[in-house]
Amino acid sequence: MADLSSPSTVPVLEAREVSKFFPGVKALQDVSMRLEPGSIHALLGENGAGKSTLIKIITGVHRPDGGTLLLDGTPIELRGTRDATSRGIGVVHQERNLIPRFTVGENISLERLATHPLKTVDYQALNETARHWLGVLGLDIDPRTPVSQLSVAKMQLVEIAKALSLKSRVLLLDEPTASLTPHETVALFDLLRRLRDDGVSMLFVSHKLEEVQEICDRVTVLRDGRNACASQSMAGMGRHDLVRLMIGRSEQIANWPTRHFEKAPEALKLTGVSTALGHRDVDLTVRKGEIVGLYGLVGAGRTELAKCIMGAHPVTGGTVEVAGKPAKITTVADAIHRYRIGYVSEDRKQEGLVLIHTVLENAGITVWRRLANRLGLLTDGTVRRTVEPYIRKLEVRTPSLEQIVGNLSGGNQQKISVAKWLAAGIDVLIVDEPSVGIDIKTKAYLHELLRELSDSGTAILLITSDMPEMITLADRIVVMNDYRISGELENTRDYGRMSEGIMYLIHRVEAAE
Amino acid sequence: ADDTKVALVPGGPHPYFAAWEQAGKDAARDFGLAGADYKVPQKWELSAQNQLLESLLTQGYNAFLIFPGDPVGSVSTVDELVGAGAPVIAAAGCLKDPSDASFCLGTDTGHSAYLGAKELIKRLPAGKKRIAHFTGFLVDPNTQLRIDAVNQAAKEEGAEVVQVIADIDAPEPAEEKINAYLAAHANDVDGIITTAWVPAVTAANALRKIGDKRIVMVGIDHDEVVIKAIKDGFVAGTMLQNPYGQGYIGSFAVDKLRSGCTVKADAPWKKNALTDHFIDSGTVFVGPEQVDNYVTAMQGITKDLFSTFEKTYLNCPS
Amino acid sequence: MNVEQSPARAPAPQASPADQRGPNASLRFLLSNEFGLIVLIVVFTVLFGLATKGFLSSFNLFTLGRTAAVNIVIGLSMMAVIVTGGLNLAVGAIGVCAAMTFGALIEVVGLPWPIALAGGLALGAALGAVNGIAVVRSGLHSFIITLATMSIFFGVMVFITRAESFRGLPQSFTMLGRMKLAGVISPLLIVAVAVSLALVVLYRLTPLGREMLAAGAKPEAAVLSGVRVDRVVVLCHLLSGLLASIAALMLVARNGAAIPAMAGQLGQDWLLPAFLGPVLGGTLLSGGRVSVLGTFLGALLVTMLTSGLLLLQIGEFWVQACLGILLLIAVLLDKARRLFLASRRMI
Amino acid sequence: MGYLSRYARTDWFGPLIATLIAIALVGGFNPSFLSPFNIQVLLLAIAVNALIAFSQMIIIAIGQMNLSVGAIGGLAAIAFAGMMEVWGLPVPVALVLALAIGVVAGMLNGIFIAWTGISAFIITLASLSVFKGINLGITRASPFYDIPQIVKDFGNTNIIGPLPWLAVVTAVVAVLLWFLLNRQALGRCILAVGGNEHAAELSGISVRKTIVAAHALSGLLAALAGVALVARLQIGQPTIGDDWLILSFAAPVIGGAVLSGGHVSVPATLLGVAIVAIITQALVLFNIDPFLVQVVLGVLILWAVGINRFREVRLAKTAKRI
Ligand SMILES: Nc1ncnc2c1ncn2[C@@H]1O[C@H](COP(=O)(O)OP(=O)(O)OP(=O)(O)O)[C@@H](O)[C@H]1O
Ligand SMILES: Nc1ncnc2c1ncn2[C@@H]1O[C@H](COP(=O)(O)OP(=O)(O)OP(=O)(O)O)[C@@H](O)[C@H]1O
Ligand SMILES: [Mg+2]
Ligand SMILES: [Mg+2]
Repeated sequence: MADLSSPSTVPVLEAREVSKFFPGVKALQDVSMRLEPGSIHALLGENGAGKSTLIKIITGVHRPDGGTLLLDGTPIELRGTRDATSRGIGVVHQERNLIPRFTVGENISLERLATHPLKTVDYQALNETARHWLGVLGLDIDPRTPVSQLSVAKMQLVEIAKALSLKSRVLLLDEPTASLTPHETVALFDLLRRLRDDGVSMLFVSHKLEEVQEICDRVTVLRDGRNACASQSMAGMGRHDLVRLMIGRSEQIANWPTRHFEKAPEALKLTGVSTALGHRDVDLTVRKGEIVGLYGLVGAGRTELAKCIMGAHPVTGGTVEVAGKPAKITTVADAIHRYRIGYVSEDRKQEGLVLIHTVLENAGITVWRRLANRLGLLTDGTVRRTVEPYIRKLEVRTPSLEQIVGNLSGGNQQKISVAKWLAAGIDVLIVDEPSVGIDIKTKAYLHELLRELSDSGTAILLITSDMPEMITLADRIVVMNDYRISGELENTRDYGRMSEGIMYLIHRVEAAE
Repeated sequence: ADDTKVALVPGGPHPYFAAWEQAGKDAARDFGLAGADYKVPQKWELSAQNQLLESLLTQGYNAFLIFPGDPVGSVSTVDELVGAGAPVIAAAGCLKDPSDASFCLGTDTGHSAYLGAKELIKRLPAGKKRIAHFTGFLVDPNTQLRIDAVNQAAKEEGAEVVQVIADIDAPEPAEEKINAYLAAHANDVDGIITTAWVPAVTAANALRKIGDKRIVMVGIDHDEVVIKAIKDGFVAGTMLQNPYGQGYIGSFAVDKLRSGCTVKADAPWKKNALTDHFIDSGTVFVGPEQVDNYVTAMQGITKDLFSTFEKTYLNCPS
Repeated sequence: MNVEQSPARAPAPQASPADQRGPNASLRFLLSNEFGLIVLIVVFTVLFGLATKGFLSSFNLFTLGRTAAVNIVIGLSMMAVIVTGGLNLAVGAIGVCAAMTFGALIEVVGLPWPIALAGGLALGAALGAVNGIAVVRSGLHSFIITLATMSIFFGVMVFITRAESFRGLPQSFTMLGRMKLAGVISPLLIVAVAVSLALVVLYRLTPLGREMLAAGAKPEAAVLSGVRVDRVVVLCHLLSGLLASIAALMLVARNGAAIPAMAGQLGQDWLLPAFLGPVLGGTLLSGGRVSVLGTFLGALLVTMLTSGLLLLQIGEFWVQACLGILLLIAVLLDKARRLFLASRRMI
Repeated sequence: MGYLSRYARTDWFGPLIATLIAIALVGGFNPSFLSPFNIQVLLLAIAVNALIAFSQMIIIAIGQMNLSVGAIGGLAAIAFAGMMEVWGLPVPVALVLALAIGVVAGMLNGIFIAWTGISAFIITLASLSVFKGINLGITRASPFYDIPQIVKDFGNTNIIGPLPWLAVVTAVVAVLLWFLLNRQALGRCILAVGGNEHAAELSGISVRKTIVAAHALSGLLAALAGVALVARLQIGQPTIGDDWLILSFAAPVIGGAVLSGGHVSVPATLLGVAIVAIITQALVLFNIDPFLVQVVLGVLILWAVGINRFREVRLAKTAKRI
C-alpha cells in the first residue's frame, strides 16, 4: 500500500496498520502514519483517540498487538525504550517523567547514565551538556537545581531539553505546549523550525489547533483509535477541516450574550487580603451566577491565591466573605462542606485525582458524606446514580465506572476531576487551568457546562492562561501579576481589544517597577 | 509400653536441649517405647510451640515432655493434651500451678541462680562484694525469679548487686552490652553471675578478651566456651543442669503414667516458686576441679535419680 | 495474589459508563487475589488431606481454625494502617498492653469480664490513637514512630506488671478458647469472621472507610476534595490499635491467661503474621487499596501451610525452609494464573 | 547563605547534631565513656551494625524492603564457621564462599522480584523462611565452635589505638558505597529506579537488572556483616541475624532515608547507627533499671529523629520554587 500514497521520498518512520489493545479497550486499530524527513507532522485526535498510545508504540514502551513499524523503509522490532533511543527516536511524553530528587543536569543525561552503568559520572561534563541544551531552549536554570523545585512549566521544558540532548533524527512531542506560556511556546516553535531545517522529523501532538496550523506541514488524525486521515498535507487545510476530521462534525463557536451582575448578591468577596504565600491587598468579588476570569502569567500566584481561599494556606490579612457573611476558612474541608466552595486543581495527577482508584470513587469523593443514609451507610449504587449524569454529560471515554482512572487518557482524567465538583453541587467553584490537555470538543462541552453552571447560580472563579478560553467564558476579567491584582476589565468578547487590555495591565505594572 | 509415642518438645531451637534427642532415643530403646522423638518448634514463640503440640497430638503422639514456652501461657495447651488422654511432664522448666501436668522434672531456675550466686560470693575476696547479673528476656517470668534469687543470695551474704543487664538472649546485643559494661565498670565490679545461656557465653568471651582474672564469674549451662573458660581460669565455674537426665527419666516416667501408674501424692515433692510438684533433675556447681569429668558426674546424678524414681514418685499396679 | 507494586488494572469490555457491573464484575473476581487464594486453599487442602493422616480430622480443623482466627485479626490490625501507606510495628506491643489491662481489671480491680473487655479494647484504641496523633503532628514516617512507641508501650507494660501473668480469668471467658461449636468450629473463628465483616462494611459502605482509602492513596488529592486527612489517619491508627487488642484478647481466651510473653519480646512475634495476611491478600503497601477478604484468606492459607507441613513430619529442623518454598510456589502459581487469564482477555 | 545554612541542607546534619549532643551528654556524665576501651567497644558495635544497615539501605534506595537481610547474614555466618570447622577449609576460601552465598541469596531475591513483579516484601519474607530454615537444618540450632585464631583476632584486635580492624572494613565499605551511590552510574540508576521507576524505565534504564544488582549488593553486605559477627563473637551462632530487621530499618530512617525510595545517605545512615549504639551503651553505663530500658530507648530514638525532623521543617519553610 506504500505505493498508493505516492511517496515523494522514503519516509523516515512509518507505522503500518498498527493495533493495540488494552484490557477492555481497543486503543488503536490499523493505524498508519508516515513521517517524511525534515517535516513537522501533526497528530491530532480527541482525548482517548490513541495519540499517546501510538507514540508509546513508536518509542518501544508498548508492543503493538498488530502491524509493523518501519525505519527508513526497513521493518524494525523495538524491544524497549532503549532500542528506540539507540535508533535515534527521541520523545517527550505527555506525562512528566523526571526523577524528582535528581538535578536538572542529571535528568537530562539519564539515558547516557543508563547505557554504561559501570562508568563513573563526570558531573562537570554532564552539567556543561545540560547548560548547552537549556541554553538552546533559552532557559537559564542552574543544572544543579533539583527538578523537584521546578514549576510544571519548567519541568516540561527540561524534558524537551532531555529529548533534544539525544540529538535524535525523529522527535515525538506529546502535547509539549500543554503547560507552557505563550511566550515559552513561541521560543519552542522557533527551535522546532530550526530543527526541521536541520532535517529532523517531528511528530507534534496538541489540542491547540492554532499552534498546529502555525508549524505543522502534514497531519494525521485519529478517531476512536482509527485513522480519520493518514499523513495528509496541511496545505489548504483550514481549522474547520481539522475539526471535522477529529470529531466528525464542525464545532459550534459559542457566542453568548453579555450578562450583567451589578445587582446579583456577592458569593465570594476578598477585601485587602494578604496571605502567607506573599499576596498583598487582594480585592476580588465574584457574584452569584457570575464567571470571573483571573488572568496572569505562570507564577503570578493565582493558584496560590486559590489555595489560600480554600484554606490550604493561611490568609494573614484582610477579610474573606462568603455569601455576604465574613468567613474564617482554616481547612479545605471547611471550605467545601461549610462554605460550599470547590476547587478544580491545575495539577490533576497530584492534587486532582486518586489515580489508583476507579472513576466512580474519584467522581464520588465529594458527595460520599452527603449520600450516606441514616445509618451512615452508602452503596456504589447510590454514588453511581448521583455522578453518572455528569460523567455522561462530559462524555468521559471509559469502558466502565470501575476503570482505574490512571488508565484513562489525559483528557478524560481532566474531565473526571471537573465532574466530581459538578456532582458536589457547590455555590462557588474555583477552576484552575480546566482545559489543559482537553480536546476542542470536550473543551466546548466544558465551556457550555461552566456557563450552564453559572446560569444556575454558581459563582465561578476561572483561572486560565488560555486567552481565548478566558474571553469566551469570563464575564469580568481580573488580572493578577506577581501576587497582586493589577486591574480589572469588563469582557467585551472582542479578542483583539481584550488581550491588548490584559497585556497592558500586566506590563504597566512591570513598567512601574 | 510399646504403644507409647513420646514427644520431647523444647520451647524453641536452642543448644541446651540438644541432649534430649539422644536421651529420647536411649529411653525408647531401654524401655521399649514405640518412639521418643525430639520435636523442635521452628521459632522460640509460644504460638509456634502450641501449634506444634496440637499437630503432634494429631500425629498420634500420646505422651509429652515439654519445656513450657511460658510457665502460665502453656498451661491451657497442656490441659488440652492431658484432656485428650496424653500425660504431660514439664521438663527443664516448670508450669505454674495449677496445671494438668503430672509434675515438673527439671532445674529450679530460681534456686539454681540462688546457688550460683552463693558459689560466686563464696569466691569473692573480702571487702565489699559487688556483683553484676546478666540474664535473659524480662518477659520470661523465670527471669524475674532469677533476679530475685540472686538479690536474695546477695543480701544473705552481705554482697551487693550493682547492676542487672537483661533482655540479652541474642548474641549481638549481649556482646554489645556486656562489653560496654566491662569497658565502663570493669573496676567497679568484683563478680559476675550469668543466668542465661547466651550471656554466659558472651561474658566468658569478654573476660577472656580483656584478660581479666580478677573478676570472678559464675556461668550457667555447659556451652563449650564456658567450659573452656573454666579450664583456662577466666570463669570460676558454671551451674550445670541435666538435660539428658530430664529427657531420659522424663520419657520413662510419661510411659509409666500412660501404662496405669499414678503420681504419688505423698512423695517427697520439692516446692518452688512455680509448682508444688517439682523434682530436681540435678543442678551442680562445676568448678575447675570437676570440669574435666562433669559428664560422668551428671550421669551419676541421673543414675541415682532413676534408680529410685519409680518407687519414690509413682504408684504402679504391679 | 495481587502483589505487584503497581495497582492491577480492572479490565472490562468497552462499554458506555451507563452499563452496570454485570459480566465485568464476575471476570474481575476471577482475576482477583481473593479468587486466587481460594483456589490455592482448596488445592492445598486436597493435597494435605491425601498426603497426611489427620489433616482433616476434626481436632486438627478445630485448632487450625483457632490459630488462623488470631492471625487473621492480627493481619487486619496491620491492614488498617497499611491503608494509609504507613505501618504499625507496635501492633504486638499494643495487643499485649490491652491484654494485661484486661487481666488487671479483672484480677486487681475485680470488674466483671465484659466491662474489663471494654477497658482493654479502649486502652488499645487509645494507644493506637497516640501513634496516629504522633505521626500526623510530627510528620515523621509511621515506621519510626511506631518503632519507638512499640518499645515504650511494651517497656511500660513490663515495668508495671513485672512480667507477672494474670490467670484468674473467669471460666465463662476462657472457655471461648476451648469451646468447640459443632465439633470443629472455634468461637474465636466466629469472632474473626464478625470482625472481618465489620471491616468490609466500613471500607465498602461508609464514607469514613472510603475516605481512609482516598487519604491513603493520595493525601494531596484527598485534602483538596474535602477529606480531613489528618483526622482520618489518626482514626486508621486507632482502628489498628483496637483490632490489635481484639486479637490479643482472643489470644488471652485461647491461652486462658493474660501473659506478657504472649507476643514475644516487644510483641515482635506478631509482625510476621501481621504483614503476611494483608500482603498476600493484595493490600497495597503504598496505601489506598485493601482487601479484607484477601487478608482473611491470606492468613488462613499461611496457617494451613504451616499445619500441613508439621503433619508431613519433614525433618523437624527443615519445616521452616519448606514453608518458605511453599509460599514462593503459592505466589508464583497465582501469578501464572493471572497472566494466563489476562492474556486471554487481551485478544 | 553561610556555610552553616548550606550544611544544614545535607541529610547528615541533623543526625550529626544528635550524635554530638549524645556524645557530649554521655561523656559529660560518665567520663569512662570516652575511655579508649569503651570507644573501641563502641566502634565494634557500630562497625557491624553499619554493615547491616547498609545492606537494608541499598534496598530502601530502590524503594523496596528486604526482610531477609538477617536470614542471609545468619546463613553466611554459619556457612563461614561451618566450612572451616567441618570441611576444614582455609579462612580465605571460606570467606569468599560465605560472601558468595550472600550474593547468590541476594540475587535470587532480586531475580524473583524483577521477573515476577511480585512485591519484594513477599518474596523476601518467603526467602527469609527458606534461608533461616536452611540455617537451622544445617546447625540444628547448635553453634560452630572452633573458629581459627586469626579470625577471632581479626574480630577483636585493634589496628591502632582504639580503632578495631572491623571498623576499618566498615569504613572502606562506607566509602565505596558512598562513591557508588553518588558518583557511579549504577548507583545513580539504583536511586533513579527508587525515585521514579516509570521514568527510569522510559529513560532506558533496565529496571530489572538494577533491582537484581541492588539485591545482590544487599546480600553481599549482609553476608559481610554475618562473617564480621562470627569474628567478633568468636562463635558461629545459628541465632546470628535473628534480630537485625528492626535495626536495619531504624538506622537508615533515623538518617532520613525515604522508605518510598530514591533517597538514602551513607553518612547519615552511619550516624543513625552511631546514635543507636550510643543510646544502647548509655543505658548500660547509667545502670538504667532493666525494666525501664525499653521505655528510655524508645524515647531517645524519638528524640534523635525529632532533631532531624525539626531541621527539615525549618528548611521546608525557606524552600522556594523557580
Ligand atoms: N495502560 C493502559 N491500560 C488500559 N487502557 C489504556 C492504557 N493506556 C491507554 N489506555 C486507553 O487507550 C485509549 C487511548 O489512550 P491515549 O492515552 O492514547 O489517548 P490520547 O489520544 O493520548 O488522549 P489525550 O489527548 O487525552 O492524551 C484510552 O481509551 C485509554 O483509556
Ligand atoms: N512563592 C512561591 N512558592 C512556591 N512555589 C511557587 C511560588 N510562586 C510560584 N510557585 C510555583 O510556580 C508555579 C507557578 O506559580 P502559580 O501556579 O502560583 O502561578 P499561577 O498564576 O497559578 O500559574 P498558573 O497559570 O500555572 O496557575 C506553581 O507550580 C507554583 O507552585
Ligand atoms: Mg495523550
Ligand atoms: Mg497555577
